[in-house]
Amino acid sequence: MSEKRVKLEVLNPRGTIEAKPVSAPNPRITDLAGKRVGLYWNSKPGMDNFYKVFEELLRKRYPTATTTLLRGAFLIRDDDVEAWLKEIDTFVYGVGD
Amino acid sequence: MAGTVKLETMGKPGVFINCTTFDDDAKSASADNGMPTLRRVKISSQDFYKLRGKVETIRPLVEAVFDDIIDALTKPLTPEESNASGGKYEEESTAGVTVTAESYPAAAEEFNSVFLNNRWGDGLPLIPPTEERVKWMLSGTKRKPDEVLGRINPKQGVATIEKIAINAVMAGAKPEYLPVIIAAMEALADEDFDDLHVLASAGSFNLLTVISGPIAREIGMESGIGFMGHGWRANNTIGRAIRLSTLNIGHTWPGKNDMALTGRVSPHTFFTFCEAEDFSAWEPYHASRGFKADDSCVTVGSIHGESQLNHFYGGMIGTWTAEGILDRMVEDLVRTDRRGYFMWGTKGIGKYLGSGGGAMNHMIILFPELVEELKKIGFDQKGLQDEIYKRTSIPYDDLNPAERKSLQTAIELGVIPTDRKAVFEAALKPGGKVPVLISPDNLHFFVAGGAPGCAFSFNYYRIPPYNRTALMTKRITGATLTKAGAV
Amino acid sequence: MSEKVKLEVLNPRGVVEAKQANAPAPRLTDLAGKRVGLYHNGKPGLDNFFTVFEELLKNKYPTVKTNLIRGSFEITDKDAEAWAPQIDTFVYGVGD
Amino acid sequence: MGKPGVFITCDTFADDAESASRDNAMPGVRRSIIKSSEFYKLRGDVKTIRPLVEGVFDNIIDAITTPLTLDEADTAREIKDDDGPDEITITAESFLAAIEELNQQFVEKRWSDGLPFIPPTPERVKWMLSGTTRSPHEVIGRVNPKQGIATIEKIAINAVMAGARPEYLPVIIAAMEALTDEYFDDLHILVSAGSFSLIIVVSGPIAKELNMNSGIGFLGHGWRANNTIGRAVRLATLNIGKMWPGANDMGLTGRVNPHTFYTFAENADLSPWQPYHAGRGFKAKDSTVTVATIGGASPMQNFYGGMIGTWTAEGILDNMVNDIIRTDRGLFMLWGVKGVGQYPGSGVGARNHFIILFPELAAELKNMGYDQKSLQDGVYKRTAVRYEELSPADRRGIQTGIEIGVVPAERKAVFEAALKPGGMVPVLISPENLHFFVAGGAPGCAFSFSYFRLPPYNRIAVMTRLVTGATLTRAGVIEGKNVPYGA
Repeated sequence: MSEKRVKLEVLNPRGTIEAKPVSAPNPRITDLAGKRVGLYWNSKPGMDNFYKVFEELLRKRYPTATTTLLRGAFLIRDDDVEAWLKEIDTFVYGVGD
Repeated sequence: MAGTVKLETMGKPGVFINCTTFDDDAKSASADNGMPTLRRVKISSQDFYKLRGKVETIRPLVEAVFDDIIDALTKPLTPEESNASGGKYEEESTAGVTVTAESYPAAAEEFNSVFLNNRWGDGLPLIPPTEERVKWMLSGTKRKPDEVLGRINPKQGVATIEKIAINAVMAGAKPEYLPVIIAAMEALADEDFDDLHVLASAGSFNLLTVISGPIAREIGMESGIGFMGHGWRANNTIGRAIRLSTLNIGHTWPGKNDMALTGRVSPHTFFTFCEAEDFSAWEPYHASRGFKADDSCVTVGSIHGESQLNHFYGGMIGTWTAEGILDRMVEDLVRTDRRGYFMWGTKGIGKYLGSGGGAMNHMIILFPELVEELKKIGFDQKGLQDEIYKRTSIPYDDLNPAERKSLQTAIELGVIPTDRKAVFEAALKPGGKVPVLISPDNLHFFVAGGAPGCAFSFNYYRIPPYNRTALMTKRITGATLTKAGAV
Repeated sequence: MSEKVKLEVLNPRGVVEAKQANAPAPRLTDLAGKRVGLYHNGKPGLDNFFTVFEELLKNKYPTVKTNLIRGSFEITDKDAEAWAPQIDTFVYGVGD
Repeated sequence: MGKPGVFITCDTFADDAESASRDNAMPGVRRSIIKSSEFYKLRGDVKTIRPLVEGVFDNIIDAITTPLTLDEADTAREIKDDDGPDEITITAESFLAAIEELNQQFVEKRWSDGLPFIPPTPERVKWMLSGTTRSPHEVIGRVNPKQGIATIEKIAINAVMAGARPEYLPVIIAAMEALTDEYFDDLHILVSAGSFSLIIVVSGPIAKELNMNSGIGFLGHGWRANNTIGRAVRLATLNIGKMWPGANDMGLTGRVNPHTFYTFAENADLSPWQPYHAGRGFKAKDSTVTVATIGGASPMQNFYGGMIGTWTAEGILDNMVNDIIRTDRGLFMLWGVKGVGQYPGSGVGARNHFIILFPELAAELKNMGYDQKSLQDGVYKRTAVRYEELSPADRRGIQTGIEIGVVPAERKAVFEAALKPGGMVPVLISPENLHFFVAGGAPGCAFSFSYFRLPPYNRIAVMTRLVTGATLTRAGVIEGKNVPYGA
């Protein structure tokens, strides 16, 4: 075993990522009764069918809950957000791929 | 993911649904967007992509995750979730790496496997970026190592001259190539350039990087026979330096948050070559784009994935005429772009109107002999743009109602920019001729190849999904080892 | 100056067996009355090339006879055996 | 055969011609050079080509009439391709300065592919050879165009340069065994102007042991095994066969995936079917490598899947059938052509199709009752064309194809029966010309490549070889004779 150990020191090629102020999700709604549930669909096929079944199951469990479906861009656009915000108490956003 | 975080920050509790294949991607994106403990529910990719076609087929899948969704909306946040500010975003070590072994070659092997296991490599051998090598690489530019060019998606990593130099060493580049690599990264890091779509989208989109102007010859780039292939240290390592810089500065990895399903063609070097300036009868590409003819520039453009290489022939099998190749170019453009009319008027899939659909940019590679012939029949770049633009227009009367409506909306929405409104309003009348290109400037000609040569083209959305543009030319500056680019 | 580092590597090139060189056939001193074979592999353009060449050849050597055949990139053995007896010399073009 | 002649070539191919005359052991062949840039333009018409011929006429006559010089007539000397000593030594002040010097020297000598490589030191080569039981001096064949001798040691040297690991060596050797097989046409893919490429597909258990990637991004960067196995084949062919872009590798645009070809593994875990080779004369549990030449610059025919649109197996199958009919329907008339090379029908006519199916699609096809064999038969039948639709030229093409043996004897009866009113004429010579590989993740895409069934310069251009002699993996340890199977 040759005694001479060879040392190779290399620099880190990774871009530094500035620490971002981390924020917490909102407190949850304990009961969906009477609440307005927003369903956001980012136009990827299949989510419309997903939500049809979801709405059905939601009404079975929370008869007084209402739903509003919004179809939009992959990332919800600012103008859509402003408009939609007033009509919902909570939301489901999909599909992330 | 940014959308969900936006709604949360505006006071609405929500849940993000993603497929299992994209779980790492979603987890990393929630951290990228500053909300690492955002609530998510997974559905199996295998099932979703198969069953999503009809309501009845997707029912069992929804039933299986229904309770998780309800819990995500109703079960109170846990302490970790609420004081997320303390939440540790998986920090990667920013230190260098030291490897010891009994011989240098063994150390090089160890270095290569450590870097690849960290997902800092690209699968092929890397040159170890020691301090000495990085200093050697930085000798190729006057610009300061800590200068920030901008941010690279998806993790908005900070692109500095030094980080680019480190990745350029790893790629096997030489100091005189660094100013070219820097200019390409300036385009990708530009605040208006959509690097997210090309670096992360499922469609395996790719990058075309064309160097024009005198620097190409000075650093030994190849533009003749085999110019897009192997064997050319400058072409290949400049392309690879861009590959490594984007994946290391932007923190992407295939299957994690670079979701290119098949993987890109020419993945290690993208398509990186230079114009055949010595044989071209025209001025360099950038001269028609607001730069001086004797500047040296880099043009970076996102292009469609694997099979978008449309061939217009030339080569040696058949005889060719300039008119014949021009005809085929017009036919091909009408065939591909006519289909996009109905998308012109939609708001688009991203932030900007018309994003990710509708009208296209075309990047067309012409071989020197063809350009000589085109010049003989009276065409310079501008003239050829206008000729093709005119010849690819469609008679108004051939448009169906949906197409007419879409073009009308495109004018109202502003997808058709104001300086082009009058042209389209005039065309959208009986007897009018409606262009398939928003403007002749959406035709980009690059002269490359040997004799015999082939003509072919790439295309991509004029307005990309997540930003304003995906085709940009930057001037090369700060060069120390070449006359060109020493500006 | 730090002590030198020696890097010894093996040659990746394949060995190409030495081949005995063959000499081309002796030339004809004069083409008068000779049979000149013209061969091309069908790639476009060479037919036109040979049409003009034949014309120039006949101006210079009125008594020469030409024998044009078309075949694959590398003339097949069959074609070569059939053609060789009919020619005294040949011009072989492939256009690429 | 005793006939004095002259070889006419274009200047682009002057080096190629000079090198080829040495390859064919007649360095003194008289050559007459015409200018490429003129020939390819002017050749279309007798009138336009006249000045070119007049320019070179005297040169041709001299080549035939002036006596041979002593040098040209000298047969005593040997043609020895002098490629320098067996060992190359470089000294520099630091290891990495030596690496830089080595990289620059090798690429200038045209011994590398433009990207950085691992120095093939004796120790590294011994390390690489530890991956096989086969002796370093074993000759497995010759590589075109210079018929260089492919030994296990030379392959190992190039595998080290490529960045491969010893456990990959048996797979690299098997790929080279296919390429150097006496019936495989390696000449066309390695040197043709059409920039042809290779798929290199690993099937069976060895792929997982080498942790090859066959999921999301499987064709792209980031996978050491996939990328370095492909690159080892690239370096071994260019160094053993001695070709260089623009000199005697005339790929005009340069190949897509130039450094690694398309090298990937079947997704054995997710595939519901047996490995590709099970239906081709190998046992299911074997490990094999399938090497096939594929079309040039725009290879990939996309049948969709992915996530943007919903997909059904029937829909993708329809796309596949329509694509095969569209590309192959027009080739009937070429079946009877003598062909570009020695063998009837070489380099024209009927094709092989290499179709990549993603695991979910294969699962759906299995649910519909398909396995590879029945899918071959199904697509073969659905791509047949009604006899009445054939033109006289089509019918004549098939007829002559049968007579000159382009349609092999065992398929004669099928075509003779089909060539009658009411008959259905297959566009594929046999169902075996459909090659299905299962690869990709979820979601995945289906796409295909294709190439001539009969290549220009030899009998076959697709071959599967058994992986043997492995020492570091359980799979691939089978000793003894290989069972090559060329479709």
